[in-house]
Parts: sequence; structure tokens; C-alpha cells
Amino acid sequence: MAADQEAHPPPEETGEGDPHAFQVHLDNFEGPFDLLLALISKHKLDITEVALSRVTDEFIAHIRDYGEEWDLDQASNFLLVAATLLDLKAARLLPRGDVEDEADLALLEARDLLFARLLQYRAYKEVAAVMSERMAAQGRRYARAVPLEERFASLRPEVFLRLGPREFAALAGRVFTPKEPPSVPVTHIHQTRTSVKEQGELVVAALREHGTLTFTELTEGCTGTFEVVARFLALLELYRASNVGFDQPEPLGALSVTWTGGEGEVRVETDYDDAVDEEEGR
Amino acid sequence: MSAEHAAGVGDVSAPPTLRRDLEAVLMVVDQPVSEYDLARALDLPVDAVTRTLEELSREYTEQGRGFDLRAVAEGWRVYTRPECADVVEHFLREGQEVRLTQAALETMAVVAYRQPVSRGRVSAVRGVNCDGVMRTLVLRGLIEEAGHDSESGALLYRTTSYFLERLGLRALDELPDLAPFLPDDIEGLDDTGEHTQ
Amino acid sequence: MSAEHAAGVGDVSAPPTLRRDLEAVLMVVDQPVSEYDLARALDLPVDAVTRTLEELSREYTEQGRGFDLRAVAEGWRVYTRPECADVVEHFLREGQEVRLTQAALETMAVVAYRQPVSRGRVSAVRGVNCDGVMRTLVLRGLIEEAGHDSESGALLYRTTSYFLERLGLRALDELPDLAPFLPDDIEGLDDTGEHTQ
Repeated sequence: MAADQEAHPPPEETGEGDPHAFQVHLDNFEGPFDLLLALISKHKLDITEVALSRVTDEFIAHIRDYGEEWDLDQASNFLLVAATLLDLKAARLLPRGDVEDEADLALLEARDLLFARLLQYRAYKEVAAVMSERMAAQGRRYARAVPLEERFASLRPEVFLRLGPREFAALAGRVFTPKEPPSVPVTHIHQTRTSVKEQGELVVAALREHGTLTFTELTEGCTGTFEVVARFLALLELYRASNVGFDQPEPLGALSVTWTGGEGEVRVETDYDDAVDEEEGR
Repeated sequence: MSAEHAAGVGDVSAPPTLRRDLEAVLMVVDQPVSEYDLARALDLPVDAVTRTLEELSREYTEQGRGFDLRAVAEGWRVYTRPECADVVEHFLREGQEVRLTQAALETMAVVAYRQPVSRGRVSAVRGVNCDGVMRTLVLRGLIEEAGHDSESGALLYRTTSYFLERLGLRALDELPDLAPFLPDDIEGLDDTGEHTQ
Repeated sequence: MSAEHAAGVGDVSAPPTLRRDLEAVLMVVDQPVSEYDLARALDLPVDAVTRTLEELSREYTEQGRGFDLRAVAEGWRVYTRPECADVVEHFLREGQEVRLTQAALETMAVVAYRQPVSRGRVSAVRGVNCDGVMRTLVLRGLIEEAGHDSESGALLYRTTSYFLERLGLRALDELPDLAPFLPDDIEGLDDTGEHTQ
């Protein structure tokens, strides 16, 4: 039993991160919440805003490491969490004192929701550990289940099959039918891979041509959330470098973006780019 | 000696042979048997049966016996003591129970505390698709189908009595309380982790 | 009390846990066990084991327990005490029909259509360990051992005449053909339920 435990080590317990163990079990994470919890415990952090900002990069890096091995369900769940984390990180790129508009509030809500789900997941994970201990302890007890003594054999309680021969055969058919997991082609996901740099260049070109565009117009040609997020991040970078100006007359209204940069070459550099470039080059 | 014992334990209606008869019946069952079924077969009041079962269980422990009488899931059953597991495993030819994966344990935990619950809801809590794991848990007899949700029509699942037996519990309300594992401030969460307000 | 007992019974080399370990093993083995096998498993002298077994048997009688430890041809086994036979018979006769779980039904289906078949192969088809379920089906008299596989030496199982009776069939060849219940494209199935191509 001890050997079994070594062969299938459970992901780390919260609060007891062992960096070496973490490296070994990198591929064992089941779902984004599992990974986030492990990243947080690796840094011995509580689930706080600080924790999220510090683990975001590692989370994204982990997603990259998976390469093509994702199934659609897993990938979309991870992307959902990744998008939320990126949003939160993006919010921190905004100049200080600009945290009270609706978009920021929405981000705060997204953060709270992520926290809440993470906390809930952690609770179930911990109670699962309690169940595991109980099952292990109970598994050490063996129930008496022995054949009836001959004198009682004829008195055996009848077994109630609830099935006729045809139903029984139908059941057998179901059992013998191979269980191929439903598969959805995931190749199209990879076509949407992009980089902030690449999307930034498109944004710069479009703004230079038109001067002012709404965010909706800027993201019209996007083929997925991935590209929208990349263009949004690119805009934040351009804003930080004073190459664009934003105007949003009313909360939740259209966001218009105006080119304020010069004619010279503008490169959109972000800390996500290195990562994505590496991947593109692979 | 047994007669003295039984007289001291049971009420006036419990015959001195009750203790002995219960032990004999427990020797031939191959699944947990309820106090109710035992009382009916012996034609005795349930509370006399229950008291005697509890007394026997205590006695086995006090005498340091290698077996134990335990109330689990749907009734009482004789088990070996955990301390003797090594030598018992040597004699039971069946392979050891395969340990559940972490994913299966977590999924089972969500079903246990949220039952009856749909696969979609379990997946939402864990943040990952749980369909395959749920099927494994059904095959293992730990969870089972429990009808359809009246609103969404989604197939619902609940834990089985085998689940209780494997955990050594009598009933679902003996499951450890989830509250200590949850922080105080997320009581407004509904099943999907969203705030209800 | 148990420690005193063991010390008084065994020789100097018998550990105080011997009594407890023997009780545990005897409570769950599904056939009589010889002193020799017990001694080998516990790594103790045969005579220490034999003395302890005899002492336990005497003790159960003295305490008026409902069970009894007796040596038969092949070894030692726990039996119900003859005085309790009426109660046990009554309990068994009045007992309700046993409903099989889904896991048990599926396991039985694999045995029925693949017999003679080993536990390993049944587990492979169902995708989960079936050892415990197979044991239950044997106890229920629905399947039985059917010799060893000539190549692998694995123990094989087949269905019993009781199985046929419960299903309302006279012979195995009355089992409905499986083909209409299988998808068209899995004719190349091997025994493990996997595509051979």
C-alpha cells in the first residue's frame, strides 16, 4: 500500500510546498484549480491577490508546456482561468488612480469569483483527503464473507436478477461495447495561437491607417478570445508607452482608441511575448 | 457466563440466548445486516437487539479479539481488525483494492456533499470535465444514478451504501462537516461557486 | 485479558498478537486453513499455532459464543454453533431476496459470455478491478471456479446452473446471441473488448 502511494503521489497539500516534488508531479494536475492551488502552495502563499499575481506567469507557462496534449474540455477550462488571470494582470498594468471605472470593477468581480471557486475547490480537495484516509483505514478491515456451511447451503437467500434473458444480453452488449471517449477534434485550437506582438502590429497598422477606432472595430477580425485578449494586452502596452489614447464617454460604452504615436517604428514588447515567441519557433 | 452477560445487558424480554444467536447469524451473512432484520428474524424488540450488538462489539474490543463487530452503511457486519491486516491479506487471494486516484477521490467528495448532483455541476466545482471519472465511480459501485433533475432534466448521481461501507460510516450525516474546510466569507456560494446574491 | 491468555497458552516464542492474528484470519478465509499454512504465514512454530487454536476453540465454547472453531479434514474453520442452527435457518429462510448491484450484473454478463474466463480478463473488459465482485458472485452461487488456464495457469470461472435457473434458462445455449446488441463495427473485438486492428 505504501508502494502504491509512492507510485501515485497526491498533489501537494496546501501550505506544504516542496519545490522538488512539484517538478516531478507537474503532469498530474487535474484541472486549472488544481494547478493554481499547487502553484500557490509552492510559494507557501495564502490565496490572496498577491498569490494570484505571482502564480499567473507560472500558470501560463504550464499551459504552454502541455503543447498538443490537451483535450478540448481541459484546454477550455484552463483558458478560462488563464484569461481571468491575464485580465487581473492587465489591470495592474493600468496607470495608478484609474481603478474605478466599470471595466476594473468587472475585473474585481472576476477575481472574487475565481477566489471563491478556488476556495470551494480547496475545501473539497481537503475533505477528499479525509475520505482517502478513512477508506485506507477501512480497507485494512476485511469483512467476513464466507460460503455457507453445507447444512445451510440450500437455504441461501435467492438472488433477484430483475432481468430476463434478453435484458441480460442487452446489458452484456453494453459492457462489451468499447468505451471510446467522445473525441472532438482540437486541431482548430492551435490555429488561433498568436502573440501579443503579432496582434500589436495589426493594431498599430490599423490605427495608423484610421487614426481612431473603437475597440469593437479593432477586434472585428479576431478569430477567437485568444486574439481579442492579445489585442487588448497590446493596447495596454501601447497606452503605457503613450502611443495611443483611450476615450470612453460612459461606463460600458464604446471604447475608442486614438493613435498618438509618431511615424517611427513602434514595437509592442510585453513579458508574454518571449514565451509566445518561443512557442511559435518550436 | 454468557447467560449472565445477556441478562445484564438486554431488557427483561431478551432471552439469555440472544447474544449467542446474534453471533451465529452474523457468521453466515455476507453483507451488512440491519438491527431491524435481525430483530424480525429472532422475533425480538429492535432495541434489545441493538443493545446486545453494541455490547458484543464492545466486548470484542475489550478482549482484544482479532475481529470486530461494526455498524456500517445498512447494518452490522463482522470485520477483521486493521492491526491484523498484513496477515489477513496473506490469506485472502483477491488482489488488494486498487486505490482511487486523486481525481476520483475529489469527484466522490463533491458527489457526497452535493448529492443528488449532475455531472455538469460536479465538473463546474472541480473546474475540469468529470464524466470519465464519474463513470469509473459508478462501475466501482461507489456512486449511482438517482433520477433526473426536475428542471434541467440532467441525470443526477448520489453515493451508494457501498460508499458508506468503504468509508466505515453508518449514514451520510456522519460525513465530516465541510464547513471547517471553507472560509467564513464564502457562505453565499451556490453549487457552481457563484455568489447567490 | 488477551495478553494474559496468550502468555498462558503459547510457548515462550509465541507473540501476544498470535491469538488476535489467528482469529482475524479464521474469520475471513473462505475455506478451512491448516495449522501448517497458518504457522508458515505467521512465521511461527506449528505447535504454538496448534496450541493457540485449541485454546481459542475451548474459549469460544466456555464463553458460550454463537460460533465455534473446529478442525475438519483440511484444517480449521469457524462454524456456527449447532445449538443456534434453528435461528440461523430461520434467518436464512426469512431473508429477503438479494438484489445484485449494477457492478455485479455487468461482471456476471462478462463471465456468462466469455466463460471460462479469468478474473484478470473480466477486469480488463470492464476496465475496473473485479476481484471483490467476483468473490461475491461465487458466494451467491452464480459463478464457480472452472479449473486453470492451460497457458497462464490463471484460475478460470464459469456460470452455475443456479445462474441459469435465476435467468429462467435451461442451458447455456439458450443465452441470447450477443450480436444484435453490439454495434455493427466491432466484429473485430478480442476478449478484452478492444479492437484487434
